[in-house]
Amino acid sequence: RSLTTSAADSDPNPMKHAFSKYATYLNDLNDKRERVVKASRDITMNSKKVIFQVHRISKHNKDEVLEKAEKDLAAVMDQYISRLVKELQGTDFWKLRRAYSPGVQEYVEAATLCNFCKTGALLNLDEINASLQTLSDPSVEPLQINVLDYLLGLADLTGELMRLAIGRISDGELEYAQKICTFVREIYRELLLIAPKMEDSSDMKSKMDTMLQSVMKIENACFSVRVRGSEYIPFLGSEDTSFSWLGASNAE
Amino acid sequence: RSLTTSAADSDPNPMKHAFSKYATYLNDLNDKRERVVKASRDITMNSKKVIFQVHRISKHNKDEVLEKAEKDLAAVMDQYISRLVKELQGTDFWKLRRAYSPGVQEYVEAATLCNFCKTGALLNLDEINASLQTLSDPSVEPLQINVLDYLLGLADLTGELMRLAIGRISDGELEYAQKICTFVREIYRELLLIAPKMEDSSDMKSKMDTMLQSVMKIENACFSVRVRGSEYIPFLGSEDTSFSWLGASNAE
Amino acid sequence: HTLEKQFEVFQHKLSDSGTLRERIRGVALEIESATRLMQSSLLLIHQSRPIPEVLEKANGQIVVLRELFAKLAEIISESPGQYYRYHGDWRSETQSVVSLLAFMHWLETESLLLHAEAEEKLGLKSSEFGLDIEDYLTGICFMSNDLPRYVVNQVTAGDYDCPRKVLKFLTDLHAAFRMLNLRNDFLRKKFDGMKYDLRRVEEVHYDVKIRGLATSGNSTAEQVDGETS
Amino acid sequence: HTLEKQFEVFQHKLSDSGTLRERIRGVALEIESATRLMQSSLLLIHQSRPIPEVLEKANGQIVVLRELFAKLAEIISESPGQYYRYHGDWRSETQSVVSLLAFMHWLETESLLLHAEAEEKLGLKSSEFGLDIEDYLTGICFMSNDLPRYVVNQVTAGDYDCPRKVLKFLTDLHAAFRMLNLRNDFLRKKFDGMKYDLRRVEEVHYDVKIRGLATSGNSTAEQVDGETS
Amino acid sequence: HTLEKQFEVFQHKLSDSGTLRERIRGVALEIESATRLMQSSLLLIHQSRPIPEVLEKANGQIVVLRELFAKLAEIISESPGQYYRYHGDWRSETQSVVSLLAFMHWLETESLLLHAEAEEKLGLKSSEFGLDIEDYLTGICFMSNDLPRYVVNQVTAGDYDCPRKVLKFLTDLHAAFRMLNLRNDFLRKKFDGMKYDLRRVEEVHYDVKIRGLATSGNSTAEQVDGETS
Amino acid sequence: HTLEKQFEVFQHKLSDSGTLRERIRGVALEIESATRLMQSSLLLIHQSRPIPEVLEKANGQIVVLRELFAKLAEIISESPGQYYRYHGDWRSETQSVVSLLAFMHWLETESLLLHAEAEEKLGLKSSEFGLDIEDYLTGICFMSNDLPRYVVNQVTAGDYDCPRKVLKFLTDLHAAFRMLNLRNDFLRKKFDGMKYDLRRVEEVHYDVKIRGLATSGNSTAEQVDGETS
Amino acid sequence: HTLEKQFEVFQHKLSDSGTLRERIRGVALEIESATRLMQSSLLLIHQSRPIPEVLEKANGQIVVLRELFAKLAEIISESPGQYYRYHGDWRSETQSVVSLLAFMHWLETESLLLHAEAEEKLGLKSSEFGLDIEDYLTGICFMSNDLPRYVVNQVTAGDYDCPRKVLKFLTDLHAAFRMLNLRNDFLRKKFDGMKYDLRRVEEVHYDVKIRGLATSGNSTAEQVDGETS
Amino acid sequence: HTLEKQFEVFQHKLSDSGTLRERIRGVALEIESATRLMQSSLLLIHQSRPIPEVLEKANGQIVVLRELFAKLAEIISESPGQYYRYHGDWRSETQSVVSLLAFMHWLETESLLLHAEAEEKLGLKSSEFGLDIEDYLTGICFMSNDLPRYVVNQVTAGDYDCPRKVLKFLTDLHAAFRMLNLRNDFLRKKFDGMKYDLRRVEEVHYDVKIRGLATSGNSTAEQVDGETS
Ligand SMILES: [Mn+2]
Ligand SMILES: [Mn+2]
Repeated sequence: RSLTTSAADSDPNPMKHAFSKYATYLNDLNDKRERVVKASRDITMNSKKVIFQVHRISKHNKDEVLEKAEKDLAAVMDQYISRLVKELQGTDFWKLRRAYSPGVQEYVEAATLCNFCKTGALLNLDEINASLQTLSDPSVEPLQINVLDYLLGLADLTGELMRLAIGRISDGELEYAQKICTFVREIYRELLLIAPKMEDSSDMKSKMDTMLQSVMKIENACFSVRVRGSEYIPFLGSEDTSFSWLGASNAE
Repeated sequence: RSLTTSAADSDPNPMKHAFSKYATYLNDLNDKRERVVKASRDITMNSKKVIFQVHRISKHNKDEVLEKAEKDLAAVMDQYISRLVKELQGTDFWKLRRAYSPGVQEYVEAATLCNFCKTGALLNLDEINASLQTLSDPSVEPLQINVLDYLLGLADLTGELMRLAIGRISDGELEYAQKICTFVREIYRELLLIAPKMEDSSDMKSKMDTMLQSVMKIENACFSVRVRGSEYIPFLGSEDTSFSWLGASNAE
Repeated sequence: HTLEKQFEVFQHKLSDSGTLRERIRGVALEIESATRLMQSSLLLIHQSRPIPEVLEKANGQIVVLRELFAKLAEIISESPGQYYRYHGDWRSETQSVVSLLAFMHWLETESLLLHAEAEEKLGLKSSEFGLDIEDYLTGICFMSNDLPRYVVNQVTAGDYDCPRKVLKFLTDLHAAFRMLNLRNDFLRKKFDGMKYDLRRVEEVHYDVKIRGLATSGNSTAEQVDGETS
Repeated sequence: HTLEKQFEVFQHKLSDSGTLRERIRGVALEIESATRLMQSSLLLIHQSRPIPEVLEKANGQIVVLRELFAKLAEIISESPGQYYRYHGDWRSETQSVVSLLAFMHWLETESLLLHAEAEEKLGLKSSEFGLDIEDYLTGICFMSNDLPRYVVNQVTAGDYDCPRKVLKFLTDLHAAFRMLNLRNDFLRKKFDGMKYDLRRVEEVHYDVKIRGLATSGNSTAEQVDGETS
Repeated sequence: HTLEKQFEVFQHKLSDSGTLRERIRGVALEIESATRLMQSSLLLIHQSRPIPEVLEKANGQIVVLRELFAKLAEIISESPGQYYRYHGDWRSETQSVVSLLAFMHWLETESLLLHAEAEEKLGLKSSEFGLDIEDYLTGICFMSNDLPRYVVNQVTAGDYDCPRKVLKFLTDLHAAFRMLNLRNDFLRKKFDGMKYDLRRVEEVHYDVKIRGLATSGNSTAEQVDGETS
Repeated sequence: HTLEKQFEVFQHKLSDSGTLRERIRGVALEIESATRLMQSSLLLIHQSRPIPEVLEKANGQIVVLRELFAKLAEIISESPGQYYRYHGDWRSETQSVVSLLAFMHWLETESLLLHAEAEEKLGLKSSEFGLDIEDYLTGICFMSNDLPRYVVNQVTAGDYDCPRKVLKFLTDLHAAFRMLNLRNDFLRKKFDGMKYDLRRVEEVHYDVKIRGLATSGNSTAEQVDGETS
Repeated sequence: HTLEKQFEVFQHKLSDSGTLRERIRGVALEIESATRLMQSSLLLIHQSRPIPEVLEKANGQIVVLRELFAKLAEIISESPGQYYRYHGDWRSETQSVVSLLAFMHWLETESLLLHAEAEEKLGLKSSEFGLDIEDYLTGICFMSNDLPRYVVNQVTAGDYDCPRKVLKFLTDLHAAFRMLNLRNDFLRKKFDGMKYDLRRVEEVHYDVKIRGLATSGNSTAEQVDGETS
Repeated sequence: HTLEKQFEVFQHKLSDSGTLRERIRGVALEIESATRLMQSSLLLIHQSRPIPEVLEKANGQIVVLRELFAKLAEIISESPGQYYRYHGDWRSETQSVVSLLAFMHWLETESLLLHAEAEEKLGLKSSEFGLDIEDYLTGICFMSNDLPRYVVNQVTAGDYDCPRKVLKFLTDLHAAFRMLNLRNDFLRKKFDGMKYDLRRVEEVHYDVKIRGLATSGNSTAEQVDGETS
């Protein structure tokens, strides 16, 4: 699209001349795409590692685990996303979206997961995009994660939150699980309304189904704790007002 | 089905007693099935070899190639089908049909292919079954190939006849190809009427499609020879009244 | 022309067999319908209706089924030696019938309905038109699938001894099935499912025991009771 | 040239029918969007918001839906006798609507939204542009799929009587459905799923009962009898 | 009980509609069988049997088909306004019938069987039980699929003028179809295939021409112009 | 609540983008329709109508297309920097347009329509709303797919010099394409297809040559002529 | 003739590789059968038979398995370097074997059967014919799936210390698995299941604790709390 | 802690295997790219450039390929015995390479590139990192697909002896392939295609012969006739 039309008309073989221009254009584009894909893969892999790290959380190592996760997440931003940003500078972000979308989605998943664990709230798109701004050369338009990738990442987040909730319940942190449950329900409700408006919504549709499954898995786990916990009270009284009836350490 | 009801009522644990009978029944049945499957596989493999052998035919080795093919086919009957017949003696042939059907179909394919090459006619089911009769112990009901397996084998035959026809044309034997074409069309027409009446006709349905493709491949090959051959006559006159215009040796 | 003649013969044969199957299909539909009625009556067991009342109504359909199977046998007898050619057309219906009969039998006797007993109930004669053993076994697996639900509903209704009885039955049944050398087929898959039924009943049994609700007097039961009450 | 003339006629007919389809698609999209808003409001029920509050917001969409269905009816009335030609284009949307209306109705009255009531709510007239019975039934099945989740969340929120009520409703509904002789199609498959909803609610009821949480009144066993008979 | 009453009504409606479907299925099967006989007769055309002989045998089935369609119409007339509810059940059968009739018509007249002519042949009345336009068009596409094979076999049999005639017909037909604004559906896909039929016939025509086999009269280039303009 | 606020903003953004796409879709449909007319005119080339006559009629649509692309450009200019967000919605339409323009250009000049020339014809400006190069290239591949058919029909009509000209063009084009480093995507697949076009044209050229029909005076042609005439 | 000679060699090699597969299949079936016997013996553990008795019988199959794996290794050694060419053919059988061995090992030692230990038990040598790590890990996941059932049945039988021991083991195992950065595949899915096993065992442990049944209060119990808190 | 240590080892091994795959992918891409260059050079053969000139340029890539395969072999040698674990990742690239090498070999020597020769050209050693036989055979089939095009273009360019030579080669090759009892898979399908290549070459040979163009009448021509008749 950005091809300049030089004076090719006087060329003895205009077709060959034109195609050498096309070739240059395609080579540059493909090389860039290849590098963007590579960056995206690295982002994916390292974001996944952050997620695995978050799942290593347990009742008493929270701060330590999260601190490491956040450090790793920051490293993803500094090392890999910055590379992506550099590559994309001066390009139409939408042109190469399919090349970097998987990585960006996974990063959104990791970043929102970390943020939820730390603050209990949803990390907004604006906040992520603000942190991206600092990476770019101020003279050019900075890379902005688009709404679609953000929402797709959010959809995957609920799966990780489900895993987290099941883990927390095993660890006796029912309150935490309940908080996750409320949060995931809220996201589901919002996405329910927004999903059909998204471009290429078929992808999102199957993610919605998975999401509902995740919500119900958390609800079932909470239910199970609740009915089991109900038996605890008659035996030992209800002086323990926290929701943490369950878990090996608490039954002491 | 053939289980005898002995006096199990007085047994201290009738369930266990009954299940040991079921176990015996199933073991016998499964063993027999396993042996039948094995026999069927051997029949398939060796029938396929016969088919490969027939395809080694060329203009001047016909008798020799077919003789070997027929010998091999007879060996399939003597060595493998006879084993199948022995296994199945005294069984409901339909009970284990799925276990031996693939082998029988492939045998039908091979036998009808050989017979066509030799006589130019279709080998009938009755003729095949008659040869089976000789293998059985005369005191029990002999194995008879059923109509369905025969027809399914016939459907596959047309694919092999197509291969044969293409090969024959390359070899200059147009008349032979034309004969195959007529024969295959006839079979297709007959099967068209009979296919929907067959049990589990879905299998046959896709075979019908393949068959039509085969017929058309032969027709296209014949067409191609015809239009090309049409050019031959003005050059060298038409004293060569056979249809064999084509082929390296004839253009001498 | 022998080729044409042969195919004419085939046409007739296949048409005849088509007609036969049409008739079988008709009877199979009737069997399905009778089974549906039987099952409707039996479902009340999950609402804790008394067993005799439930069984009485369900038993009423047995006569109907027996007649329908007799009809089938008659149709099949017209083409001797081809029982298994058409077998697939009434197969799953038969399995459902067996499953219901076996459940009814268990409710009455707390024991397994044996193959010979099932044949007798349906008026089948092994030698002519019998009950295929694999169909029988599949039916038994289907019955097993219904037991966890029954146990759960019985306990809800206050019958705390039911899990123990069902567990004993299902453990034996599962062990008996393990004696069989099953192929990798439908029956095998169904049997694999029985493991989950057993597990669920074990869980209910556990729930009842740990809460000291299983009051029937064998030693292990008392032990739990003693400790928690 | 007759051939050309014929294809000119076709061109008109096809483009008319294309336009009609386009218009139907437009309305169907609007129906879907209104349904989604309704569903989103209803989802709050799982977070134990008070029923009246939840219903009020959801009810707001009914008027919108009624208007949209009136629009559809008007479009269809232009080509009489072709209701079923285009029926597939708003089918699944209608099923979702029915499912939500029936759930709302149950929350309010603990009874089933009847076919006639559904038509009335949506302002449909059977004779001209009615609610297809199979669509209605499919919608009811969809509603049934949501009940286990509701029961689970109610119990988690401390409402221990909910399982009993839902169980009674679902048992009756399931029995009523069993009377129907369904074809082997989509609806049949949906109905087969209802069995699992029922079983799941029974399990929840069991969990509540065995822990003595269903505290209402008399001896548990008697209570069940009383409730289901 | 209103719930039960409602489901009783449904039970009747559903079983009525089931019976209707069953009857339609029966007729559709008969139509398919008659069509198959017709097709089998027509196949002889590829073996260069004389057209009149081939047509005579195939024509014999038209009467049969007319009666079967009358039967269908009668069945459908019982539930007015629901033609399109059941239409899918005889749809593909009708398309095959149209395809064969159109081929036969072409063999006789070298022109296209028009929609009205097809209806007449089958004794259909547009106002009550007509031939759906899309079914007609799909049938025509099916016929087009058979033409390349016919042309190939005719040339093989020495009829070198056949490609020219078929090419003229197919070119006109293809142009007429191009006027239609087809949706992205089954018919559109079938029509897209017609392009390949056309191309194949052009290729055969080419093969014949380049070898000087299309011997009729004047300079080849002029001949083409004359024929297609 | 920031969470809700954020999603509200998203709702608006996505709705706006939905409206935009609806408008794009409208224009794209118009482009498709104009292209269809252009193609209909062009198809007459296969019936050996004189090139100038055919081109004149087809050229008439270029003005229409130019206006439609201007419309598109205007719509897109409303959301700057998002050309490629919506690009997929007019992509395949553009490729068809390029394919036809390139064919027309070849008929006139026997040379390839270059990217810049295509943009000019459609009134596109690279800097604002240009013609994507990959779309251009895909369109050229589509054109190549039509050439074998053109050659076959020209030879049938007696134009024996056509194969040579097309072969030269296609050989050069194929070689030029091979300079490009294509990814494993749609364009690559289309280009892989060009191989078959080339092969077919080579075959026709062969047919003409070996029969001494290619009369134009270069040495190789004479050689063949000499030997066979 | 070298060409012919080469193809003769090929013919032999191709048929050899077919035979090899056939032989592998045979051994794999034997492994499956031995595994089944082993599992049958092990199942008695759920009926509270004493561990040594159960293990003794199950251990009997290890020799058989070792021989079968030796057979496999021998077959594979015939075509060196092709382990992974055929690996898929005995994969799932191996996973089952690992799962059972690991369970038996736990019963004996209350610790995890390590990869090297598993290889040793089966007589495998890493360098030549080893145990694929992913197969080993999958087998361990399968074993984990059986633990909740074991715990439930042990508690029912009065062994109140079992939940604590299994909980400790499963907690450690789960933590170890969490160290792996599994790609999103079969194994990760299996590992996700382990979370549910862990939760179920926690629940049983809790049930036992709140009823004061696990009062034996020895040091190990405290130790667990310390480690997991 | 042994358990933890073991899992640490696993973590390393799993991530190593991921890296390995990544590296293989990289080399496979380079192989593909080199193959593409080689093919580009070879394509000039269809434009009748002199064989030595064409081969010289194409041969230049062999060194590159040899180095790339050496790289692959080195990577694979790091995890001994796992050739077939990763084989699928460079499979189709290898087949293309074989196909081109075999074509070049034929151009030079008019004989088949044998398996051992192919390995030698690529610097492969059977024992460590060899050329899979099925890959070799598939490559040969691919080469055969290109021969008809070559023959057609050679004849067009006036080389009338080419068909005879190719025919002889292809006839022998086809006969050799027929010796293999191929299972019904990918390779057999490819081989079926060879029949059509053979037929096309026959046709060209025939075209040349009937026109007396292949009159050079030397001994080799006669010899062919003798062998294939
Ligand atoms: Mn994830
Ligand atoms: Mn075959």
